[in-house]
Amino acid sequence: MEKILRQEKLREWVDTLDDCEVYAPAFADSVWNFARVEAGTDIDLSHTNTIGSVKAFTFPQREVFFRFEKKDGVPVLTPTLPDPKPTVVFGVRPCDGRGMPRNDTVFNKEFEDPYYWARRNKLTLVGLACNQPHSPNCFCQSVGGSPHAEEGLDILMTDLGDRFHVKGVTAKGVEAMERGRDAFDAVSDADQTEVDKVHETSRSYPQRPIGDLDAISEALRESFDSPLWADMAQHCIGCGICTFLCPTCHCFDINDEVISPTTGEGERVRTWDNCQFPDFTMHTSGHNPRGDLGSRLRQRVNHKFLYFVENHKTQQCTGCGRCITECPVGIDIVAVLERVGQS
Amino acid sequence: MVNVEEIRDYAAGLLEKGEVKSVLGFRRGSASAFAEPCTITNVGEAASLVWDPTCLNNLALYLVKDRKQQAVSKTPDTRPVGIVAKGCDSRAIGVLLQENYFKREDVVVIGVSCEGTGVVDPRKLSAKLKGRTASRVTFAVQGSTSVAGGRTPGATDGADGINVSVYGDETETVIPAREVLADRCLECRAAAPALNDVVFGNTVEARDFNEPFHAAKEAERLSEDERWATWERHFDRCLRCFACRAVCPMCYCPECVVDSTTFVVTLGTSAEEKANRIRWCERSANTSESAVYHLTRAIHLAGRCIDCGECERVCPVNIPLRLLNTKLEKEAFEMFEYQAGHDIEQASLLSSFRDEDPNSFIR
Amino acid sequence: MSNPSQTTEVQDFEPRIVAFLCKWCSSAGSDLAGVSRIQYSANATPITIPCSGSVSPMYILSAFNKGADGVLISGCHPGDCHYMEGNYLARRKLYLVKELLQFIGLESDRFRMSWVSAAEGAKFAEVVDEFVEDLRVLGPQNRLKAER
Amino acid sequence: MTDNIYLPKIGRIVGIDEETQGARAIKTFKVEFPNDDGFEHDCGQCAMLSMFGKGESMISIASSPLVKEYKQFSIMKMGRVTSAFHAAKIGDFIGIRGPYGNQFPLDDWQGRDLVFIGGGVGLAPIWPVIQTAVARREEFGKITVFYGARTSSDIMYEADFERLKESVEVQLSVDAPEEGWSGYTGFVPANLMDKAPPPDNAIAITCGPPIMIKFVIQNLQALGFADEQIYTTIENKMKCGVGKCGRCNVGKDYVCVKGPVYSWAELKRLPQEY
Amino acid sequence: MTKRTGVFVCHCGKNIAATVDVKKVAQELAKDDGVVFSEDYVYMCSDPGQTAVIDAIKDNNLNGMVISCCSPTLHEKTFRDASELGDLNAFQCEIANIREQCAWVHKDMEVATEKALKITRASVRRVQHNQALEPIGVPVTRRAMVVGAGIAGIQAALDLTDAGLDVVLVEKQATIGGNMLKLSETFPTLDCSQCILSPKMVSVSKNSKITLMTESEVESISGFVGNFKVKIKKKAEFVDPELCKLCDDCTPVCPVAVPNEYDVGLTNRRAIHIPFAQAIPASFTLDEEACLGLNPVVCGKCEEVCDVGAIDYDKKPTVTEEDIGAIIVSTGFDLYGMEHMGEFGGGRYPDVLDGLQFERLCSASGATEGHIMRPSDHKVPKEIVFIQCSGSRDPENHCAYCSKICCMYTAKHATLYKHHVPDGQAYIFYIDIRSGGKGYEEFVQRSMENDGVIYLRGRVSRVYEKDGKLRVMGVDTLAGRNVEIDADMVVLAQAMEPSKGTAEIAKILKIARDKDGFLAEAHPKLKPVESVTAGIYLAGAAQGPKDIPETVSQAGAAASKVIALLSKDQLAHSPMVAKVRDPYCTGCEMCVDACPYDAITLVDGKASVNEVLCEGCGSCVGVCVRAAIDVKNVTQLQIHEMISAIMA
Repeated sequence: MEKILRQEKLREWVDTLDDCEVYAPAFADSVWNFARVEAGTDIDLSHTNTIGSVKAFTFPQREVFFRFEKKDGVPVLTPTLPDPKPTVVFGVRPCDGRGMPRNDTVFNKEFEDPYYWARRNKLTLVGLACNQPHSPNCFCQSVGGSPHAEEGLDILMTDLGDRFHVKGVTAKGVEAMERGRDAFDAVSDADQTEVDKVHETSRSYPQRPIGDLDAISEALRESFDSPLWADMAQHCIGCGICTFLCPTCHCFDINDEVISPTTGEGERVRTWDNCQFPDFTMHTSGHNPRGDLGSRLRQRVNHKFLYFVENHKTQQCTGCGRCITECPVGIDIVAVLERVGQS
Repeated sequence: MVNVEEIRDYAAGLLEKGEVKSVLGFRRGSASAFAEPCTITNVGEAASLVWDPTCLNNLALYLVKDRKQQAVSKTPDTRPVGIVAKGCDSRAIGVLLQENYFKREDVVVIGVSCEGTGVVDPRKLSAKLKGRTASRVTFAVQGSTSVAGGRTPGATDGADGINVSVYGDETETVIPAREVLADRCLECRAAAPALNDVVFGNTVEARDFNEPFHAAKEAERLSEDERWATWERHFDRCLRCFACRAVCPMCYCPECVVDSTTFVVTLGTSAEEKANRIRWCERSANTSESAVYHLTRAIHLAGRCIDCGECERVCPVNIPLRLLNTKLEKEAFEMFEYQAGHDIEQASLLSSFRDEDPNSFIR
Repeated sequence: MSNPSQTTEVQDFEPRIVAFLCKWCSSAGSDLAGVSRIQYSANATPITIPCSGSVSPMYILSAFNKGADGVLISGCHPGDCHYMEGNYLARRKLYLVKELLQFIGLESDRFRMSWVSAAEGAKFAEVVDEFVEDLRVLGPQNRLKAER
Repeated sequence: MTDNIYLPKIGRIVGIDEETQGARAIKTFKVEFPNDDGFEHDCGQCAMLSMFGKGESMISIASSPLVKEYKQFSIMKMGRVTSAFHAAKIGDFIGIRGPYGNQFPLDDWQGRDLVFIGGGVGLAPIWPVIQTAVARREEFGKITVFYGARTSSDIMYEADFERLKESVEVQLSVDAPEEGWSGYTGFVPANLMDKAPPPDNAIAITCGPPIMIKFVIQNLQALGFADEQIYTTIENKMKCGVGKCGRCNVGKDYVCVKGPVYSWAELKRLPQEY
Repeated sequence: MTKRTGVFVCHCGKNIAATVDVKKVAQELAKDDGVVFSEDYVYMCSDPGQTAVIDAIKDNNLNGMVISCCSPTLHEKTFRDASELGDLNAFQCEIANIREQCAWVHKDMEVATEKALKITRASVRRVQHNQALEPIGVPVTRRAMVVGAGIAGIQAALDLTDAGLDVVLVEKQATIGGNMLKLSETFPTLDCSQCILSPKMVSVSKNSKITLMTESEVESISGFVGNFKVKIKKKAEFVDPELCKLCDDCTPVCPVAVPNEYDVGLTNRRAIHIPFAQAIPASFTLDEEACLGLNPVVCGKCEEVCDVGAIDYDKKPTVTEEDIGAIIVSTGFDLYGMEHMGEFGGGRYPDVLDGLQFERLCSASGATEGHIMRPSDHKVPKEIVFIQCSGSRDPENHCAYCSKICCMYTAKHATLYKHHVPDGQAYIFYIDIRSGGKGYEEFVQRSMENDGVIYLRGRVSRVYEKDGKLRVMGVDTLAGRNVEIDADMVVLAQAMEPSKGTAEIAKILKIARDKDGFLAEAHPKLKPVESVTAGIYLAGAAQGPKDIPETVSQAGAAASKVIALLSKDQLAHSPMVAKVRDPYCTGCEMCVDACPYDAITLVDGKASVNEVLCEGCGSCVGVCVRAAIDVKNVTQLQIHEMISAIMA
């Protein structure tokens, strides 16, 4: 389904989703981030990319698996599977959209993650194509995506100035459009031509090149023991920005949070974790298979461009560029790949 | 005015004479318009050094890293390290010396005076550009074009600006400096590095942009409930990526008391010690746990924070972390006449006292 | 998070206070209150520590995190410290802790410090009673309490 | 949707054996499922054990799959969770989920000689294989078990070894000379070289401290064992056990799913990240 | 290790059980992790109670014990000793105070029980992380210091040397002897004060084991029981006592006259002077404040006339450091200032005297050579009024306490007066007569019966000068009438207060004072001569008003405590000391700066604790941002566990 939505009708459409929690980008504290759209507030889709990725909607920073307590000395476990309202997220950039199926893979393969899926099944992603890259660090096209990629999105919107072109990609997306059908207009030939042109133009902007992805995987495989890694990580401070902001980083930790040591009450909680933290892989004995920053940088890059490819036949990275832009010390995954490729 | 060639020559000279094993400085990076840290080890690399209002990092962090590397290395290279240091960076080195983290002879401080200006706050710039990215950031002289490769002489008013080109829109705009300079620079009390082996640039006193502790004082002015509303929101937004801690040269503890991603485990560490590690707060990124983390960090930096503002700069969600630290530095200064990093011989703030310390708050 | 002063009934609310008492003065002072049979609120549970100077800011944050409505730290009067200067160190440190907690908007009445000598049993009782009354007005501490 | 993969089943400790003493003490726990919701497992698989309030730890299942009444775990006191296990007493409840990981391809080894080489607590992961092989004794050729400990009092499953001697060759060793010790004195790899089991038609299965494994494999190769004839298990820090939390990977493999059992031939193809 | 913790909850008869449901506390705790034994008992400190502790430990193989009872100051040692008998390390037994801090201060049973539960539970959590510790053996310096050389200090010093100990005797004044030196006769025997004191003073000067340091003050102290280091500052010794021949050529030439302390201001002395004729050390001394000669341009007369060259104006104060094992503080008393007694004309009329001044008037060595006469006109007073409780027993205006000796010395004064002025009349205003003591009551009776002293029960409201007389306006409550006496002299039995330097020495030595400023004993009944600081003992009137025999016996008692203490080869130092967690320490030295005992130094870049110097105060813990230091058995983990237990 393809429709035209005039700018001023956006709100009308959103209002038809009244049984849903609607999120859209908002500019606050000098950063764009997804925020709850309250009734009667404007939705501003002039955003660059949000600082946090859309992954938090299915993989929140804190997920309680279950509560535990002791009753008559016996542990009683109460699972806390989430039961969220249907959630619609507007303004999802295609790179984030492409992250979603990659995460789906992780949380589905071998063992299905019920917490992830409880949220995922209720989530509708309304994408917004990028008419031009908003950052010099965008490289979606270098990893097989595009500024108007539909993968992972339920709806793709394209900004045509005074109006949006809206395309229902999945059944879920179409259904969301159906609900607001009165807000939409039909797509004229001129509209179609303009959309195609906008898409074409958006693809024409230069992006950070990576080159042949297979060759990169091979180069990574070959350079596992290369001293390059230590060199490239020389200024890495080992923080978690790159992975926490990444739309496809999914590593987590599980901990017991005690509420009362006396009653034995507590919660088993999943939190985001980060391959850049030293204790991430450290054995209790103190032995650490990835004990230095170089090996941890390698893990991050290899995961995106080698291991994920080996396991799932596609790059995990979707080229959003957050890890580059937000790195406090200028570590640049594209430059890293370039150096590895040249070595 | 700082001529970057002088810095390059000096760095090259140190390396050439073998007085240092490396020089920590800034170079242009691939990731953004902002300079990135670099460690140069040979004369030829000196040419890549830059100096401009995008040299944000406090490189003293890498002195700490060097120290940690030496500690685990079987063949540590103990030669001194050269470091390009702004006023705040040199204070950081001062605190590290005060705390015996290394010795004065381990470091050659290539001081660079900010000449009464400062560095650009990327987040302020981003706010100006509503999230768009700057592709080029330089100092402008009275609205004219920038001086390539260097900074303008210290101006005496706030009229000078920052030239900014926005990515995707290559026209240059000039933004008044005071609107995009980092808060710490606006409030800076000592823009020239007092601790140094050489200083480039004029020792211009800190320019009167904002009074010291201006931002903290502003924050204090809010009502209690407003203050909590503000900080609750911030603590709630925290991702617990620990970038603030990772970037702080004073957060050099082998293991963080509050939320450790760096367990100190040796062969001699008993199971009991590991089992009994205190969890003052949980890893969950929620308000209460993040509050414990940030408050602990603030109190542990009391009298140690030298206001380089790195914690605030790196925060991906832009929590004004610097406020917590400057609040305490303000108290230290006003109530205890203590300034972090000013005297490497003094006993630190919390391990000293005066009879006339405030007492009236105690029942 | 709701505004506690609106949602609680002051009458039913029993504040929970963790009271860190130095062994030599304040704990002895509270002993004296006991010996003198001075009645005071039972809301403060004492933890005896060697000296107010041994208080780590972590204790305070931890107590609030675990749900304390108030934290009291009590030591010897200036000049009377059994360990000579521990209370001076405590005073400086806890001044900063107090300032910080106020800065982020924790209700200022929730953190309290007092000097109570071994001879001041009555003062100890007063300090506790006053604290309890002030906390009753504030209601439960939700700002730093762990959300578990 | 099927099971909640993160929700443990409740287990009850029904037996505790103190295997070794000291700072790194080892205790063996027998755990049964009071709610009759137990699971089957294969040799080499692991389970995620919980002490509620302390956390989880991945522990290899040390009992034979043929034993259905309980599962056995030998746990070295190392950190928070394992210390909690060491403080536990019979009747205490734990959490248990699994089984996780792959298994030793015992069926593929029919008719072959089996050489087990274990050291320290590393006996636990291969113990179920030994037990199963003994139970199916006629399916295999010669079975030899090498096992070494620091001292004779550090030998695990001491009583079981006595029984084992009836059907297989047992070669025990202690690291340092000891009065009254009749077995071999010296490290396990040296004992292996000393006894020099023939490689023909044999499979070697080894587990123990990393340094021991390294020399055992060197020595096995010197004895003529091919990489495909050598099996070992590896361990990494694990949290989820189900290939999602991202930390136990060795190259592309999450050890919790693809491991812990590897032939040396397979392991050589993976990077050294364990 | 499996935790096997035992809990006893004491009823303390009804003391605890009346407000705390002790059964419930014990039952609830029995459910806690690691608690394998939990019972209540009526009197834990009784013999069967202690036996129960021992049995519980043995029967249950306990590795931790909590006794929930009274304050640890009372029975911690009792139960730790019992634990040792049960083969449980003493330091693995902890006390939960549910009496003073709970049962006695609350009424509501439910509330008090809940709080008792929390207190006990916190102790359980703490003890579960206690380490077994052994006291640290510390070598002992067999040398004592006595501060203040009045009769208490002199007696203590001599007793100590009798036991073979070396003694440093520190006295602020130029001579030893203190207030007793100023007395004429002593009650109730009326023997001459100087006659009984002087021989002791001479013994001090001749005793080679005593290092006498007059005109000296304790400046600072460090260390701990058995091993104090004391810095003593001695004023500049302008007159060399070795050279001084006591020729008294110097005083006549001295142009400066100042009030004579020895005569309580009734006479003057020169800047260069000998405190009194039999001063010990026997030497002239130069009053630094009064002397003009310290600026030789102005004066230098005494140096000129001193043939032996004993005078040297260039002498500087000296500070010596002494190693001391134990200390006796006997800094004595001062009389409550006359200036406070405005209503009695104190400090205003020359013929209104305090007790010590009257002693000087009576004394043969005094200004009047033992003749009682009015300072104003040197006439013999024919009517004299003594006012007792002057400044004592008056909590509203003056001192709340009874100064204890005034009744006796006033009776003595009246008697002495009658002996000197047989035709005079002595009146004594009193509130009560307190004459407990051997021969005391008889002495008072004698003064009334034999010497005709008129005792008037009642207070004096005012004393004022009228026609050269002192009109005393009083009341005789027994007769129920007002009394007016025109007296020639009024003697106020001023209250005793701790001597001026007592507050300072208490601060320097870190020993407590009571609400009245007297040095505080560790326990009013059971430890009357011990201060709260180990190794520091108290003697004489600095601890509370007392007479000479009492002072001498307390001095002996303090000395015997010191002798007992220093008779050991080693002292046991508390093992609850700081311990550095090496891997976490970065050597920032914050703890070094914070430690009040200089117990921490940097060794190989890491903090290192001298366990003997460490007192376990935890100042280091409070400042270490890395949590790299802990006090054993009060670790941060334990505090954390206690907080959790309380908040759970």
